[in-house]
Amino acid sequence: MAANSVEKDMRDAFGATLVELGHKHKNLIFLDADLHTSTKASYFKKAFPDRFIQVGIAEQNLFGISAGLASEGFIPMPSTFAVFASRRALDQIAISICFPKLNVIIPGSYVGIPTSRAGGSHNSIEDIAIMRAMPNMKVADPLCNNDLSAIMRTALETGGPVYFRITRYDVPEFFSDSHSFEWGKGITMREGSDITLFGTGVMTWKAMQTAEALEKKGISAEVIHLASIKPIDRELILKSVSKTGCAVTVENASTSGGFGDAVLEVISENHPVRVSKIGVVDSFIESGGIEELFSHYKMQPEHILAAATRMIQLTT
Amino acid sequence: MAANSVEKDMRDAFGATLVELGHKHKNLIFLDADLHTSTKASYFKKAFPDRFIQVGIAEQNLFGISAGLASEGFIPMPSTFAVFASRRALDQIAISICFPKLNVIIPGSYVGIPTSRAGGSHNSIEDIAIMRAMPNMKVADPLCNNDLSAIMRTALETGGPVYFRITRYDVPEFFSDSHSFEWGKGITMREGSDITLFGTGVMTWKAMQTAEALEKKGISAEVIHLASIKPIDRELILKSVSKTGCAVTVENASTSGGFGDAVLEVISENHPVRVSKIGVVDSFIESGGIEELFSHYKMQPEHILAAATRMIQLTT
Amino acid sequence: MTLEKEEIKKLEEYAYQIRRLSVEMIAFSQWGHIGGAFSIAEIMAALYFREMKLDPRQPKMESRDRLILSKAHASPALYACLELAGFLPKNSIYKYCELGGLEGHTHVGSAPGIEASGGPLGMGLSVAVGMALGMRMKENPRSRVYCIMGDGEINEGNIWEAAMSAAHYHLDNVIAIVDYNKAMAKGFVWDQMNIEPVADKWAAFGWNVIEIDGHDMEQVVNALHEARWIKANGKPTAIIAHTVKGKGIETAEFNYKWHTHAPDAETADKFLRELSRTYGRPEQGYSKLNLKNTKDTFYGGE
Amino acid sequence: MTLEKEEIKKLEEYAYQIRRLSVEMIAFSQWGHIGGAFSIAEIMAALYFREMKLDPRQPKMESRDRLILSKAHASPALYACLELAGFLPKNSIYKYCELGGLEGHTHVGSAPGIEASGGPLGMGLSVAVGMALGMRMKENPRSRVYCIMGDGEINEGNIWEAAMSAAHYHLDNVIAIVDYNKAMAKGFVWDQMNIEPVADKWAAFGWNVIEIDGHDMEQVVNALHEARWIKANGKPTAIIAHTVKGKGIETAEFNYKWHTHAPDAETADKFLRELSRTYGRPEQGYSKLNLKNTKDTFYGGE
Ligand SMILES: Cc1ncc(C[n+]2csc(CCOP(=O)(O)OP(=O)(O)O)c2C)c(N)n1
Ligand SMILES: Cc1ncc(C[n+]2csc(CCOP(=O)(O)OP(=O)(O)O)c2C)c(N)n1
Ligand SMILES: [Mg+2]
Ligand SMILES: [Mg+2]
Repeated sequence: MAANSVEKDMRDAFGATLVELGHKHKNLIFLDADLHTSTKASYFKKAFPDRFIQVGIAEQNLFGISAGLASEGFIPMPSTFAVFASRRALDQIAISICFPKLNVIIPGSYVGIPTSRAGGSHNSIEDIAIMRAMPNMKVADPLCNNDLSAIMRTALETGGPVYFRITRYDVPEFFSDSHSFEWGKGITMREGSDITLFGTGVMTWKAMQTAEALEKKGISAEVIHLASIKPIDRELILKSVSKTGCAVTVENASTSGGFGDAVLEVISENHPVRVSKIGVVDSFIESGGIEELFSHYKMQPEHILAAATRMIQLTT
Repeated sequence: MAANSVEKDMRDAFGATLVELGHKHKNLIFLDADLHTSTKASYFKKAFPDRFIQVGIAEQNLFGISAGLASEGFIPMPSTFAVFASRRALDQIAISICFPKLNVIIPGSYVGIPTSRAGGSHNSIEDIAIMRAMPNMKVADPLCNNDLSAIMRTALETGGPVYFRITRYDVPEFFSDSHSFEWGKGITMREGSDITLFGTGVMTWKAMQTAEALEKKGISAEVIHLASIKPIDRELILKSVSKTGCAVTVENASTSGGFGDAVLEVISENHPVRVSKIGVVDSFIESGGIEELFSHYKMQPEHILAAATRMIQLTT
Repeated sequence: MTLEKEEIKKLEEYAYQIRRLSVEMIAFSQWGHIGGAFSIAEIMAALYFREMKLDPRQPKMESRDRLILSKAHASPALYACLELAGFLPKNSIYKYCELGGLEGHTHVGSAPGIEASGGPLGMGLSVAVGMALGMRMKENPRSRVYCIMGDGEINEGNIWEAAMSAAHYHLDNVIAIVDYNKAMAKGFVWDQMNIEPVADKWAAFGWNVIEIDGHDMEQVVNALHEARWIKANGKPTAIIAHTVKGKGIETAEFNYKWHTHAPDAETADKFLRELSRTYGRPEQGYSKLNLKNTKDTFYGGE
Repeated sequence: MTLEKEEIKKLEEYAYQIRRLSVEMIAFSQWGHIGGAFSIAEIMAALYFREMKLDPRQPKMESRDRLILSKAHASPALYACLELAGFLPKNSIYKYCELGGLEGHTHVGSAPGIEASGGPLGMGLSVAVGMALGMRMKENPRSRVYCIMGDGEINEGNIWEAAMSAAHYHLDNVIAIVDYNKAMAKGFVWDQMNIEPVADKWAAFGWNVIEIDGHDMEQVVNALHEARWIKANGKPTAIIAHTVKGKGIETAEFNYKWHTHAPDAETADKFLRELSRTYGRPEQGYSKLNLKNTKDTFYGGE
């Protein structure tokens, strides 16, 4: 699987797919909390003005209203920045939405490091951990535009509650337009035998770059992309580590309770191997340039490579 | 270490220790959100009426006011049920309190299964995962009354932000009055060689019962109590699994992102062994009797025992 | 509108039954909130047995009225109505707080006729707003969404977010009822967090406001009628119902110590007998008086 | 109170400088919110250079007044004041949004003189209430806590929780300022979520209310004086300041498209020249016009 060189803002893919889904699902309603031109939900607003609800800067109300709409048979998509989706209205998400298992699809915009200069209050790093801890919630983090679109299509087909991430970061396109997404299914991006790099979201790209660098050093890395964080592809994870014997997980998020821990859980109970987690380690992401921050928080291919080398050395 | 047979409600220990600490720390302020006779903060209110602030049923305001008090040099203790501490005001906790690293001590009352008949909206199971994911936050879950008191004393000495749990469950007293607590230090409750049972909170008691049952079967279980979940005692964890070769973690909480994952993280990177996690698996805890619920969610000694036996069998 | 004596008597009988069943289930489960269930007994009776369009055989019927009990700890009053109205088989109330039974706080999954899951205060009005918007989109102009809140509950900011949006969207199909029983869980409203001038707050947030004595059945029925038919002026309507927490049992009245407290069998028996006397009915005690209690008394006391 | 012309001129010069520095830092960092920084320029000037008791050498001095910029995205206005008042060394503003520099949204750790971390809207008033309670407990009757909120921001329920509690605790040492610039991030307030009647809302929540033109320096100064000394009547005071988003640059005025938008160097230069002309100052452009931009234009556009 080779990366297409065209890089496009993931938000545009979000907006375009929204419109596509709006045509298909007549009961899809978009709810905004004063951010639609940032999230690019403006595409949907333009196409379906009557199915776009502005709730103002009131995220608790945003999710509460969505619960009400869902119980009336609509498919609400309440949208805000990921920090607010995960931290500002969590009781509403848990009890009004997840407990009754309502069909609400939650996009979390502007996640992790690439939120960049907005700083510590806006750079969402705990959202995977938080959403994964919500009973009944499904969680996904796409690598690229076609991955995102596929996740959105599947979310609408399979029903909520669903949380998925949107990253404002220019990632090459790894998949074709007809790419499909299935809950609990990972993708082997690259086969290898010495170590597995488990990636989610845009970090799978950095994992791919790492694998190339490792190859030059004569190390064969398998790269597995797990956009579906919950449920997670237990079989694929186990098959891979049975072969490689060690692993590194990489995520554009905090390592506390997030994607890495979801992988660890599967491995530790069934086939324990050495695993190192790459991500933000217990720290707010302060303002800065995107790549500067990735470097500062030790999440660049070079850091993944160092962790991988260490895991291999300690294993053999 | 043998359990004292006197069982006393942990909330009373909370109230009594609050008063003790109120005498010692003149700038300790208690803030309540209409629950003080349930949490037993009423003891403090009676002793220090001028240092007790009622904010009504408004948890966002509760934590925001606490941030303001802390920046004025007070040590606020904003108190509510654990579900609301973790889910209702998380943005406030993250940005008003944790980001500036303010000295706020947060008790989370009524955690996990023993919240019993109140049901799914009140039985806090994600609070460990959520609080652990907050940068700068320290997290603890006491086993018994003297453990709780020790945690509270240390929290006031070492400073916040701190989150600790209070369980409404009658647990025998395992420690003496002079018991002390240190962040990042675990306690070996019982030595063993075949498996390690890592417990936190009241579940360490169930781990102890499991170890006794295992002993009757000729299996030697080590029990390690980790009240300090964040930071966690890496050394003790690694020393123990190096000896026993497999482990079970037990917590009165969801297994997603919580205590079990904190233990896994240490083990997986440094000394991978097989580990099974006992706790609530991705599910709301509906209303029911306490022991009935522990059984229903497979968190009784018999379930820990089954997991331990399985881990041992698969390991050897 | 003048009501016939008969109709009022019928509704008052329902209020009596709501109180009785509430005591039965709280005593039996050894968990629950008497005070806040009692203060809304007349309101619930008027809603379920007169004002709301409902069909127990079609609990999801589109043309029904919806009720969100935002103060979800008062669930016994709702469960009593559902049983009395035939949504639940007789004696279902003894499944209150049982595993697989009726959740301690209202939960959609517990029984037909429950419109929202709750427990955390302050969230119900947003759900009501969402339903009302949804009904508009489905071109259902007849149905109404009722949302019952506690007076302490309106401390919650989420309520005011929802209130602002209901006015913004001209949702006159939302009818909010504030159970102004003057007490919260641990004290009086004026003392713990004053909400006055409460009518002005709702008015300033763009609502019609009606103030009533929430235990006077005629006033309750008239206010509901007015809210539905007269005030359909593009503004949502808030009914501020002045009530007494624990109304109907002397020791519990105006007493926040009975906010959450499960009576033991003997006390339950006493309460139920007192209730029958107050309502001029043949004295009748607690039906499970002689059953041995096997349950933890959990929140008991406070 | 009539102000001397000289004093007004001095404060207006500060407002001008606040706007200039805001453009400088936003253009240089290629990130930030011009509209909401400009609408509070007069208010910030009046606070930092007249009303508030502050000492840059003792940023934590107990007797100081405190300011919480709850609409923390307007941080450039605050950083400008801190630099102009000597809390920060000259040219610190070019560390805006740099790693280890001044956070995009106000953050306690970024610089002395910042009282609270922010970014999520709606949280500052609670922090102000906490400080005011703390000052009371420390028997500091002189200091005041100011809290500046956006008009869109008061959609947030947390604001109303805080507002209710400030009145309950008679915190007349809290002075709230609502920057009523009529626009939010993506539209006009009346269209996206109407907050009217906004003065009634604050009054119903137990506050004194003063309405002013927030760009008329005399009105601003007088309102701050009144809030501190005249309205010290046991009620907190809310100043509703009618302002214009983006005030001072024609294309940005009343234009929510400039809510968040970093001008490129040429545009910044144009803006700054326009500003000098408007203020009758010698024309002066963007100081970094000839520096090559190496930064991602992040929020740019919208
Ligand atoms: C968000 C939230 N905070 C706290 C509680 C705990 N609690 C349950 S009932 C109650 C008091 C409610 O008072 P009020 O709204 O006046 O209800 P009523 O008097 O009708 O019982 C409290 C604080 C809760 N359920 N939800
Ligand atoms: C809780 C929260 N939701 C959303 C945002 C994103 N956001 C930043 S500024 C803004 C608009 C603010 O409008 P207003 O309060 O009117 O401020 P001003 O006009 O003064 O810029 C929004 C929605 C945020 N920072 N916090
Ligand atoms: Mg009440
Ligand atoms: Mg504005």
